[in-house]
Amino acid sequence: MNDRIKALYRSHILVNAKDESHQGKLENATHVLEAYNPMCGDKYTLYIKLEGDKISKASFEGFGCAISKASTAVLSKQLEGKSLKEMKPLVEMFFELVNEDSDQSPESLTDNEDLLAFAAAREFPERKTCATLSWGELEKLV
Amino acid sequence: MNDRIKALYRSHILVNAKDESHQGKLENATHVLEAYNPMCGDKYTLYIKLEGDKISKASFEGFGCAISKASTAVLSKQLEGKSLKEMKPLVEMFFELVNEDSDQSPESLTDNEDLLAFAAAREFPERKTCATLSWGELEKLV
Amino acid sequence: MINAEKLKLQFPIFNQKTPSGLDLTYLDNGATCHKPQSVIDAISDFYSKGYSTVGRASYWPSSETTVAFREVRKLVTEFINAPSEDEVVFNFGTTDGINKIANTFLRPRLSAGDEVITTEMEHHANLLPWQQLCIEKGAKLSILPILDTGDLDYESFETLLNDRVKFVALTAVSNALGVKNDLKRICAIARKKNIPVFIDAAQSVSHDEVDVQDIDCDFLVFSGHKIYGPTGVGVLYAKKKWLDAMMPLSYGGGIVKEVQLQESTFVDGVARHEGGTPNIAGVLGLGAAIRFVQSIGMHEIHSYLMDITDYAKTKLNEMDGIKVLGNPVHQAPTLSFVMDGVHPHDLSTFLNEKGICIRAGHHCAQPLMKKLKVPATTRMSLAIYNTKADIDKLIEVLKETQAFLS
Amino acid sequence: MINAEKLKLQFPIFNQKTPSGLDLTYLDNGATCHKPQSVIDAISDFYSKGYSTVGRASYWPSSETTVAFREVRKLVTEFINAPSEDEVVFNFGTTDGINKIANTFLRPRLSAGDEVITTEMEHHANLLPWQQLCIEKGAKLSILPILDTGDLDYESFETLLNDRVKFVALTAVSNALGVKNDLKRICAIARKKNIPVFIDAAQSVSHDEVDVQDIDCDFLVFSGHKIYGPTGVGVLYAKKKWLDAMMPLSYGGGIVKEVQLQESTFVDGVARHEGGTPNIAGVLGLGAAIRFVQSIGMHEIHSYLMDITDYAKTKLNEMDGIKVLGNPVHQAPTLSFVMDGVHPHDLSTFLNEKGICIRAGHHCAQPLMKKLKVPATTRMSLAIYNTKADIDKLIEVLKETQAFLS
Ligand SMILES: Cc1ncc(COP(=O)(O)O)c(C=O)c1O
Ligand SMILES: Cc1ncc(COP(=O)(O)O)c(C=O)c1O
Repeated sequence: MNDRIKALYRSHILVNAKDESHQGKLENATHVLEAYNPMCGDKYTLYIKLEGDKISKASFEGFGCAISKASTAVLSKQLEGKSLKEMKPLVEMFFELVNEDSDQSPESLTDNEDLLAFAAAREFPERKTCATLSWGELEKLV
Repeated sequence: MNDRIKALYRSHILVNAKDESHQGKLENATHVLEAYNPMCGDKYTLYIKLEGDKISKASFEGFGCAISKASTAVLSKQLEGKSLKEMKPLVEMFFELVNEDSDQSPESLTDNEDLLAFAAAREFPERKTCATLSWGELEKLV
Repeated sequence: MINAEKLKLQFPIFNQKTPSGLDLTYLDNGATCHKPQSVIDAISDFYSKGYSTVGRASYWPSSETTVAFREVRKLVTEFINAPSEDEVVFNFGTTDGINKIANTFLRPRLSAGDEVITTEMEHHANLLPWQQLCIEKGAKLSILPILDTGDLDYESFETLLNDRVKFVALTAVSNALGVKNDLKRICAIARKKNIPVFIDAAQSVSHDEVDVQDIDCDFLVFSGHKIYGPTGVGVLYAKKKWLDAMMPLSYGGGIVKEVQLQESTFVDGVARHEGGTPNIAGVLGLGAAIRFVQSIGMHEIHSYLMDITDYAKTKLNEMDGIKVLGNPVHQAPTLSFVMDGVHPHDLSTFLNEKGICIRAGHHCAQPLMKKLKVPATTRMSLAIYNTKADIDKLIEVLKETQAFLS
Repeated sequence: MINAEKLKLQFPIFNQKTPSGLDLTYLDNGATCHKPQSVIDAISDFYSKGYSTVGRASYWPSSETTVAFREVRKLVTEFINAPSEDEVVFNFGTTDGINKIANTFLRPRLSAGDEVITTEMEHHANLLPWQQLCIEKGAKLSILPILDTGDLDYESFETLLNDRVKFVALTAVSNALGVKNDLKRICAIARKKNIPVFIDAAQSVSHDEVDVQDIDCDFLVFSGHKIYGPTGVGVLYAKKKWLDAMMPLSYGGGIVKEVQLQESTFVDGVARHEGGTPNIAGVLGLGAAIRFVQSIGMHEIHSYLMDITDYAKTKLNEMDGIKVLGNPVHQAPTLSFVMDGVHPHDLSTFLNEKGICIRAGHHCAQPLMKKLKVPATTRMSLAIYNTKADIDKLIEVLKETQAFLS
């Protein structure tokens, strides 16, 4: 793990895990996804509100480690304003970002530091499931 | 295995395995023992005729490898003229003779070459069961 | 008195740095222990100098392997004080042993309406086989609860032990909390009703004397890899009357008297239960591991580990925002704790970054986690190469992490 | 073309004399094969440099072990041409795999009156589990007979395969006679009736390509130790639909979604079936063994072994008083023979005295021995370090023994 990513992990992941701006139940959601990791008990509910083909709002509830929480928070933010179709390449990129077998450098995949921080998961195969918990659920939808 | 025992094994065991003097069924036997080694299929029936407390006659039928056959033949010969009580120390000695963990040298146990030849089994743990097949059945009796 | 720094030299893994250039501080011995050179050598010497199958061939090196294999059985027999070598079966691990006893011993003896007792602190390996068998049979699984200290609620045991109970299974030591159970007490109570007791000794065998006659259990299992030995090998002790009464634990080569196409008869003794080629290298490696433990002395190991466990418990309790879970009468060298406001997985990731191997999770004891009302804990578990310096390092990094994360 | 003398240098066991000062001539590869240095090193390097448990911990070296373990799964997947890594389960050996499929797959699917087909040439490991399950369930075990050549009586198979048949189990190669079976033919016939077929590949995996898609079998198992790998490790291939439909093969850690005291849910995929700590060192050693085989090439291995097997068969047939048993259409590198007037056990003892490791006995195939009307045979089975010189030595000592014994 290069030092920059290490630093990003330490800063961005912790910040995003504590960010409450996208937490909470969305009453009029059009899609509700359940993300659960039986191995560690992390559990999130992801609420998505689709208006036309754009997501007007997304939020989540639940508990888990900093990595899964941050990745769910970042995902919620990323969802807003995009169509499900637009999310597809983003989800794929995210999986590539955390894939330790990837031959693409994290920096060549994105320059969004919120996302880039998760490249640290390449070093922690066991934490990869934390990073992709909610993204994996979304993948089934897009 | 010292060379003398090796030689004895090669000579005495083969001779005794081919010796037919004690082979055959004994019609008026007082004791009939079945010795069977499921691992290799060797199977012998041992006939003993007790008159008073002395064994007047012993013989065997069956098939198997040279070692089990020779040891059964030698046993039959040894039985004749002895009481069951007298056989007990002999059986114990025989087990000691083939016991690879024994701290007694074969020569210190017996000078009967027919018996001594079986000390070769100390070198072949797997063949020990051949050597003791019939002796083990007799042991239950004495 | 044990000199852990010196003992550590016998473990090659510690004679190197981690890939990040750190010293390895290994505190996950409850999961698996590292191997001394003598165990590694036993395995490679076997493969290099005298490899062969065991028990069935009359040539060198098989004759030699057969003798060496038998010697390990003798060693294990003495090590657990089994009455005879005929009660010590080699298999592939604790999980394997438990599943086999469930399949072969308990399945044909359990009917609808019967009961099986296990405890609230079991590792999944000692819960699921009994639970699933009870579901299959329409039997009831009774759970012996734990008290707030983590200790078993022994008083309840007599109440649970009614006439429908056919089997009792419990662990010697909780892998999650380090609670050490009073096995003799449980066995004595069950003995009065002639109910067989099964002991999962996976977590006790490396640091506590196992004496199956003193415990008076019917079955006991452990894994080689948790006592400085190889992976893929385990020991099952069972009373001879059960071994002889059971069908073979595994059907395969070496267990038969006579096989016909439609029926077969099986040999007696342990051979009956060791069908197929055993993990021969694993058994020989286990022998080396037990010799290693004996060369130090179980009594010395036990008091050394109790000493550093006490030290760790005191240090953890002194920290603000750290809570050690459970406070049993007898503590094994395993401690679970939680840090206020920090998820165990995040905590362990930070500790791992400093070369500290420590485990976060439910420790395969989900029902216990539910009882404790935590999703997971962070667990340290000690072995003879650990020192107070390891614990000091842990405490230091815990403090750093706390400052950083909360 | 294989240079066996050169390959032999990679096997440390052959770089020494036997305790009696003889060269080791190892012809019991059907029982187990020796290990090349690369396999021995894979094991000791793992224990010395990066030992840890697999899959559950987030620290180095566990992260590295998890990756290496997964790589072996990938390697095995390619090696047997399984459609996906999700169909390759690690266990402890062939016997273990067969027993688990009998217990977990077939037991709940078999009722009184049902039928299971196996063959007359099976190793006890691939007979007893099905036989005993049939007895337990009141089902019928049908036996596919062999012809005088040793080949399966394929014509009878279609007759046996009635609507009550729920399962077919057969070996790829007879361990006693070296008969190679036409697995595709059997599977194609069974497929028409949707009956699952189980293949015991213990005797074929080291010298014959295994392609589970081409064979189109439902299950296939083999042991690591028979393909130059470690003891105590095995592979179970099963079609994904079966793996997902079956209850876990072994209940333990790592297989659960959620555990409650009275019920549990299990994960999908291979993790579902690998409860408990696997033989991690064994799996890594198996990886090294498969890489070793691949470095030579299965095709090359196969033709080399066929070549020296033909040579051996010719030489044995040329001898008076020696009878090679069976004369199948496809011969694997295993030959059983008998010598007139000499019991196989005596023969092998004399051969062993000259440093020749060869096996006498029923080869865990008592029903086959009965069919052949012999109590036992002497068996030679070849591996890649064997040469024509080994066979010449065998023939020479056979002649000496014959002169001496008969
Ligand atoms: C055809 C066959 N099946 C099964 C087995 C059993 O293999 P293992 O002893 O490795 O479990 C063997 C080996 O002896 C065999 O030759
Ligand atoms: C108490 C207890 N039981 C059983 C097991 C399972 O042991 P293994 O994985 O070696 O089969 C473990 C180890 O994780 C344990 O701690």
